[in-house]
Amino acid sequence: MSGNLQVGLTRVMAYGDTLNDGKVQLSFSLPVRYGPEAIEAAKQLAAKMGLEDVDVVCAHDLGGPFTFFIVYGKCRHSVDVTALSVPRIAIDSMGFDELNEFVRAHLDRKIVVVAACTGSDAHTVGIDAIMNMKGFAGEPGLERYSCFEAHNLGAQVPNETLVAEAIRLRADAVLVSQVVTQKNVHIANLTALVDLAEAEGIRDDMIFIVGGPRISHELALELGFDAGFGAGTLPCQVASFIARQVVKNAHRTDAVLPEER
Amino acid sequence: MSGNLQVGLTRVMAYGDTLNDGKVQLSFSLPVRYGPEAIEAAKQLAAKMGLEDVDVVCAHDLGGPFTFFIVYGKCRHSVDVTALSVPRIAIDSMGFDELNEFVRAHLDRKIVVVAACTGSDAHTVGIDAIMNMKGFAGEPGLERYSCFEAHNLGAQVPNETLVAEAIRLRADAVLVSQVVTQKNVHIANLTALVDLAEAEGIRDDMIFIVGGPRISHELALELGFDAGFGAGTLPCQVASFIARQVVKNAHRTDAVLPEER
Amino acid sequence: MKLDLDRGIIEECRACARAIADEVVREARAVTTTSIERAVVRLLGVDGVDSSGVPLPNVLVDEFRRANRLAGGAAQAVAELVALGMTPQQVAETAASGELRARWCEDTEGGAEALDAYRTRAALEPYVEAGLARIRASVERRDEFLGLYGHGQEPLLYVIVATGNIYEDVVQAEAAAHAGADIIAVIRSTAQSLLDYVPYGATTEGYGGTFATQENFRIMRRALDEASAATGRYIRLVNYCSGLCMPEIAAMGAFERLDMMLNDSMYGILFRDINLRRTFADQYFSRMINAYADVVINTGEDNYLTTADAVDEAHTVLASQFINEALARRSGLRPDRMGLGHAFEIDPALPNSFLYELAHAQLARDIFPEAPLKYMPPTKHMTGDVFRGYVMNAMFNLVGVTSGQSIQLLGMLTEAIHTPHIQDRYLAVKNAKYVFGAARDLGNEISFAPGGIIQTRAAEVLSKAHAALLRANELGLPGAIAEGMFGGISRRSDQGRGLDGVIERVADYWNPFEDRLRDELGLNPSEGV
Amino acid sequence: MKLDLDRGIIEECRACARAIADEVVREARAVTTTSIERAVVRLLGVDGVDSSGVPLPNVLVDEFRRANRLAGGAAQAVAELVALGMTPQQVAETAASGELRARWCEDTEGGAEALDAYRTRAALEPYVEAGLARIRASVERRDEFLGLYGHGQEPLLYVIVATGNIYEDVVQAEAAAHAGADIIAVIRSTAQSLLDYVPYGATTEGYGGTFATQENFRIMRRALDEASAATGRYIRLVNYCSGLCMPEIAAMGAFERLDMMLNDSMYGILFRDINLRRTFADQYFSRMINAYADVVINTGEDNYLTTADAVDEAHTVLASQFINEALARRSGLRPDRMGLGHAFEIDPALPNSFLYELAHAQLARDIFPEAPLKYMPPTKHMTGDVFRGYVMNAMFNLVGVTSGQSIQLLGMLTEAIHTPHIQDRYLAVKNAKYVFGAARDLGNEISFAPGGIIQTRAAEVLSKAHAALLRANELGLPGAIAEGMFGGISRRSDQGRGLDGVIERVADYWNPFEDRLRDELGLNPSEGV
Ligand code: B12
Ligand code: B12
Ligand SMILES: Cc1ncc(COP(=O)(O)O)c(C=O)c1O
Ligand SMILES: Cc1ncc(COP(=O)(O)O)c(C=O)c1O
Repeated sequence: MSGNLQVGLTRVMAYGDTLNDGKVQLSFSLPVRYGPEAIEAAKQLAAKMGLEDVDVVCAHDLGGPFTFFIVYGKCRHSVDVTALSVPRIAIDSMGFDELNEFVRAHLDRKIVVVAACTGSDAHTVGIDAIMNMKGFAGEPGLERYSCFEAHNLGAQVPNETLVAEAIRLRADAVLVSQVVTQKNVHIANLTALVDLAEAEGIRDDMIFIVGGPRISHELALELGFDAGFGAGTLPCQVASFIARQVVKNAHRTDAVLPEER
Repeated sequence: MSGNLQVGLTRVMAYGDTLNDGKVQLSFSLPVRYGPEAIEAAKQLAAKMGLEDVDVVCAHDLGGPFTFFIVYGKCRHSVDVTALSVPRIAIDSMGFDELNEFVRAHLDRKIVVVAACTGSDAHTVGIDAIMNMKGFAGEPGLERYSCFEAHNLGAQVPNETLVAEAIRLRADAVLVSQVVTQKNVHIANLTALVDLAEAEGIRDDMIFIVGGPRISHELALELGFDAGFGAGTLPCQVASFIARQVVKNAHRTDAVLPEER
Repeated sequence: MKLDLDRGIIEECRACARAIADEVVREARAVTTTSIERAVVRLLGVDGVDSSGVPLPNVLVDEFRRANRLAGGAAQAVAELVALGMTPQQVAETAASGELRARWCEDTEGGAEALDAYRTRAALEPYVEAGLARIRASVERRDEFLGLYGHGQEPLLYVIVATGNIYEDVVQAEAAAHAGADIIAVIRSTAQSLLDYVPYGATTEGYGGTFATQENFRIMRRALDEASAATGRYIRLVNYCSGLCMPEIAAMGAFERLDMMLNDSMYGILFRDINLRRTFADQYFSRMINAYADVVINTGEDNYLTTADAVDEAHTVLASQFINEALARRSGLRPDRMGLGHAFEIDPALPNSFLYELAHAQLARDIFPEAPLKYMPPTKHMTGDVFRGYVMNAMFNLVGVTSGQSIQLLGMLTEAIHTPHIQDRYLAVKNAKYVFGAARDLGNEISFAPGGIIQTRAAEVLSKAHAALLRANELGLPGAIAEGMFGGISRRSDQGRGLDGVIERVADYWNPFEDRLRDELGLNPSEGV
Repeated sequence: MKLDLDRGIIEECRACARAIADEVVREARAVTTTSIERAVVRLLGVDGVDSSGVPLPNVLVDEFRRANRLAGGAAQAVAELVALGMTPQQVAETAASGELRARWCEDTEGGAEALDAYRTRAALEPYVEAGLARIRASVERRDEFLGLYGHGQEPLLYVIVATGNIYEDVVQAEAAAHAGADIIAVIRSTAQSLLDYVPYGATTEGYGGTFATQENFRIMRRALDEASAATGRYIRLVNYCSGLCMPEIAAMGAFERLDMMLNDSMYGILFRDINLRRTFADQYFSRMINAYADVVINTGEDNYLTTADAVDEAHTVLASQFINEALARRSGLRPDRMGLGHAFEIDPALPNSFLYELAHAQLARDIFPEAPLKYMPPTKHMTGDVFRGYVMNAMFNLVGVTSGQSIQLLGMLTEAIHTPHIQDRYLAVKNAKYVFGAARDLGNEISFAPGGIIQTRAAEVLSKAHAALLRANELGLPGAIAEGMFGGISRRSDQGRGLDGVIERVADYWNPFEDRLRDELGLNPSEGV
């Protein structure tokens, strides 16, 4: 039935209850003392964001020079959905058995994966979800796969240690988890890791993957990683991505990681 | 202590936990099918609104071609609080006795007020809160004041009836309540009322006031009213405003509303 | 009964309400209304509009009225023409073309008197039967669906759509069903209840709601049937059987398989200033149609609390529920089809407000154990603070599941701002699903302290309701309404909209549907006469 | 007891925990740690940093360590120098300037041996007394405030600030107090617990929190005292007495009138991989300081449920509470100062999750009736859906008020996104105030079905905790930890951070504060030796 609604994909606007009504909800605080001026300031900020018919439906006095607002309005901006290019991880997720089989068929060894929660980050639940036997949401983790040799270095691992271990274990893939993002501490830490890997000359020999609830594939690419995985990632997605990449790079990898290194 | 925070009033930005961090929360739906493209579209819309570090923290599949998003980001817009001019109602609210006394002292008659919920609007609770004996939030309504002769015409009153009654009762003030605002039905209705009042030649003889939860003083002025009262208005504020205006206009009013009209 | 209420008082309340209802029905059955007669012609198959857009049922009934034939019932007048070889629809079309007046004079003036009443009435029989069959078909179809998909788990999730445009409403309804809603109500445009006709066709322009038209019913029903198939749950459809066209809408809803209809014995009187006599007559007949169509009615006691205080006036809700129950029985509605209304409207700032809400909700459940209670969310104390509102809705949902409500009208976090946006409804459904799931068995788990705050409150409300019913019985319901007993609003029998559409029945007044329905519903034919 | 629990089992659990604790304390008292000794010198009045920013307590204790004097206790070493005419602060400054080593050789090598132990120790007496007096002054001041403003109504509203910048923290804390918060916790920067020193001065750069420094404590205390005056409520201050510097922070907190401190017997071991022996020694002494400073400790059982499942592992929370209780007793903490921790962390998708949460929370309340229980909000199952999160927090608040929790750590709707923004905290306070008010007396009103879901669940958790405690007693606590009993994390005594800071005490080890506190707190001097 909703075929009745003719959405023009080049100028998609927010939708409340009528096509192109542009309705959005906003909330924020301003360092302005509660009162009519504060409300007016909130309106103007919303207007600058492109809202029309701005309605400050709620203003709370936060004490001191602070006011909290909830605002509704019609956003006049639109997005051209036909022109979006979303960097996507090409994961054509394989099942557990299928994947083990795939690796056995294409590679004569296990894939070595080294993972850690680096920097000051101690949130291991996410990386454990990917690595541990137990896995996540009913999906087994990498440790359970016969095709992987999985090393989980745990929490608060310095980048130096991770890189050293990756070299020592001749890793195919390095997995980094970053959960704390306050003041962009993860950006600094991830950039440092890539720099270090480059300095050690291993950046192109291994797959570098980063994950965490605030990580997107796009951001990962920007920072020089091969892939980024966000909230709700399943171990099989990561496993499939790694396996396909490793198989693809198999020859080259063999060449650049000779026995004597 | 928060004096430590040096807020620059000419470039006030949203505040999360650090001055000028610009943190705002947004939510909206887009007529785009749930998936990575939808999330990207949401990001772009937020970016167009002036957000940086856009984080789509939540995307829900609403079914069909709809997705709901919750977004956080840093808004780069700022507001010059020193340049704000907020049209304010000059209400220097008087107490109940004080006001009755004030009118007795300055006027030799009662002030006639005619109120209604006009058009198709049947939300009488708001106008009743202002008019009825019982009043609102512990404050008595206009009917209780000895200085007012208060007429409440009730709900769904046509503009024609209201204007006719105002003329018949020789009203000093006309009070209109508008609660339903969907598709801006109130704007049309209020504009029609002012046009009618002008056509009848009474616009300048009476104070026209509009109120309702989505009404602002600014909007009221734009529409040609003398004042607008929003959510949480107290009867005494309205009473004080009317009394002061009527007393101020007393002579002029007597002149233009002669016996024979 | 979790509240350990005094059963004696409850019985006395019921007895009182029965007496009140008998009196109301007696008066209702003494009259007919233009809308009842329009419903009759609709049930006979009349539909469509004339060249200037006036619905044919109006055209026809107006015509009968002009000819002074309404007091005997439109059916009689139609029958006479049908006996002469026309279909009811042709009768209406003839009226629209202005020719009926001509034929009328020609054929029936005097002539009809000649036709014996039995024969003319018999001529209408196939149309009466067809109308009823159409309703039965709807009922059967619903039963099929319910057999297929099940009845769903209570409290059922009820949400409204109100865009003003039926096609946008469909979009919103589909999304709601996808999210998990069980029931979709299409809210009517603000002014429709005061229109003395039912708009026609698909409509896209309404304020605060969408016009209730038969075509709109059909469009939404079709969409919800598709949604049922897609979700594997039977998605129920609701509209408003109220206002000046109450009986017609009952008929339309019966045809188009609406599953629930808002129908209150006093709502129109109190909140729309519709004449009292008109309303009582209309609701009496409307509810018979509802009953036959196996529709669950939703009553409107919740509305009292939007103008009156929810603590001070809680007893008026209960008193009104007793009255609605008694009246519904008289129209043949089964107790398990009486969606008596009440609401979570106590000021959230009141200490222990949650306990009082629980007491009120449990009270309704204990007293009306079979009723599919309709529980309304906070509206009055909702503000622009959507976060606060969302939590109030959660507390409401918790009371709903704990006290075993049947129909949970989900609150919208934007209640104080606008009619719901697509995500508001989604969030409301998720809120309810979370709370219902998390506290599914809470009601069975807990009991209330004897003589504690909750039980004491419940007993107090019951005792006040009892007093109110005694008084209402003394005064008669019109007297009680005139006194402002309900919602603090006072109305008089000789005022209000639509009074001119009330007509005293003549002795041989005939409404074949009323007769058949009384019969089919097992109602005592002389009750209330 | 609302849950009708088996009191015999509870008694057995307590007996088990006592036995476990005795063993832990015995081992703890056999050693000292660098951080205990740093705390001792802080209590003696040493403060400040050297020219390269190293805190003087570290400089001094490192110096003693190099001189092999730690096993006898830093106090003894300081005393010897004080007996020679220096103040403890001068001793530290001399160490910082590198001169101590020189004087050390000169004066004490051999020489000290000559001074009789009684005289040297007596020389320190004024400083010991001054340190304790400073703590007592804090306690008195708090009592004054509490006398003036009252204790507040439970559950107290606890919120965190975590901007990383103490001045921004103050802004956030003031706003929280204005909104109605009772307790402000300044979260520490991510990495601080692993630092083997306490940073110095006011700090403005932290990640996920703000450094705990004495100056930061002071700045916030002052701000909260102003906020107390402004709001007429005593606003309590909290920080973390955990990590490698636990005892020092206990001392700093005692001086600066922190009202509560997070202090758990096992948190550092499990979640920060701090060595087990170090942790047990540190917490034993830390808690004595906490007890003397009349600080409420908050234990960290809630953390188990961030890595383990809240239903499967509920019994480990209870078992750990028993252990924390037994250990706290041995450090002289009164039962009403033991803020035992637990949390609302069950997957909200679990049917009847609310009933299970209620069972768990009531269980803690029934078993520890005097404890100012610290109840933690949902964190693990929070998502970016802030609306959903806000409702989960409301359900959490409802369980809190219904089960009579004391310290309600308010959940933030943005838990899954960022450390709280100013409005997140405001909304959290409003949420709690609404729910607490609306359901204030619900706990007294309801009782649970005997043998129902709630009682059965509670009994099950108790019985599993009992089994766990039996096993832990069998293995010893280090053995149980090695087995991964708590939070599913396994640690060994000979591993983990800070082990090198653990030193066996020599026979005449002297810690005048330990001695005095045991005395003042009425602890049996030979207990655990
Ligand atoms: C559990 C938890 C903790 C536990 C951690 C226990 C542990 N061993 O991990 C404890 C209690 C110890 C803790 C402590 C702290 N925490 Co914490 N914590 C959380 C919490 C509640 C849940 C995180 C979690 O376990 N999620 C579940 C997992 C399964 O999800 P996930 O991490 O997103 O992982 C999935 C994907 O992201 C992905 N993924 C993750 N990593 C990787 C890596 C790879 C390679 C791949 C492919 C995929 C992948 O796959 C996973 C499965 O789908 C969050 C809030 C929340 N609800 O998110 C706060 C949160 C993350 N914590 C926070 C903070 C600030 C802290 C502290 C710094 C606070 C403090 N100052 O003390 C401390 C210190 C920790 C430190 N040094 O890092 C903040 C971070 C704010 C920010 N954005 O910067 C949060 C958001 C809470 C908040 N709002 O303040 N925390
Ligand atoms: C109560 C109520 C009703 C009651 C009204 C009973 C009555 N006799 O008034 C009933 C149940 C009948 C009702 C019906 C409808 N309602 Co209604 N209703 C509300 C509700 C819950 C509360 C309104 C209220 O009473 N507020 C309390 C009063 C005291 O506040 P107030 O009106 O803001 O008034 C204050 C100030 O604004 C000011 N003020 C107001 N008027 C004036 C005038 C002057 C001159 C001055 C000086 C000041 C002033 O002073 C007052 C005191 O401070 C709101 C939702 C909400 N929480 O706001 C929806 C709401 C207003 N209703 C709404 C709708 C759509 C309807 C219907 C149209 C739905 C339908 N299609 O059937 C119907 C039809 C009504 C009609 N024809 O107008 C929408 C309006 C959406 C919009 N923005 O357009 C709302 C917002 C709900 C929603 N989210 O959908 N409603
Ligand atoms: C029983 C009942 N009928 C009708 C309505 C509203 O219908 P209208 O305003 O279209 O008359 C309501 C309002 O909620 C109601 O409760
Ligand atoms: C008891 C206890 N101590 C300490 C902490 C955290 O401190 P840190 O990470 O700074 O060691 C927590 C975490 O919440 C805790 O519960």
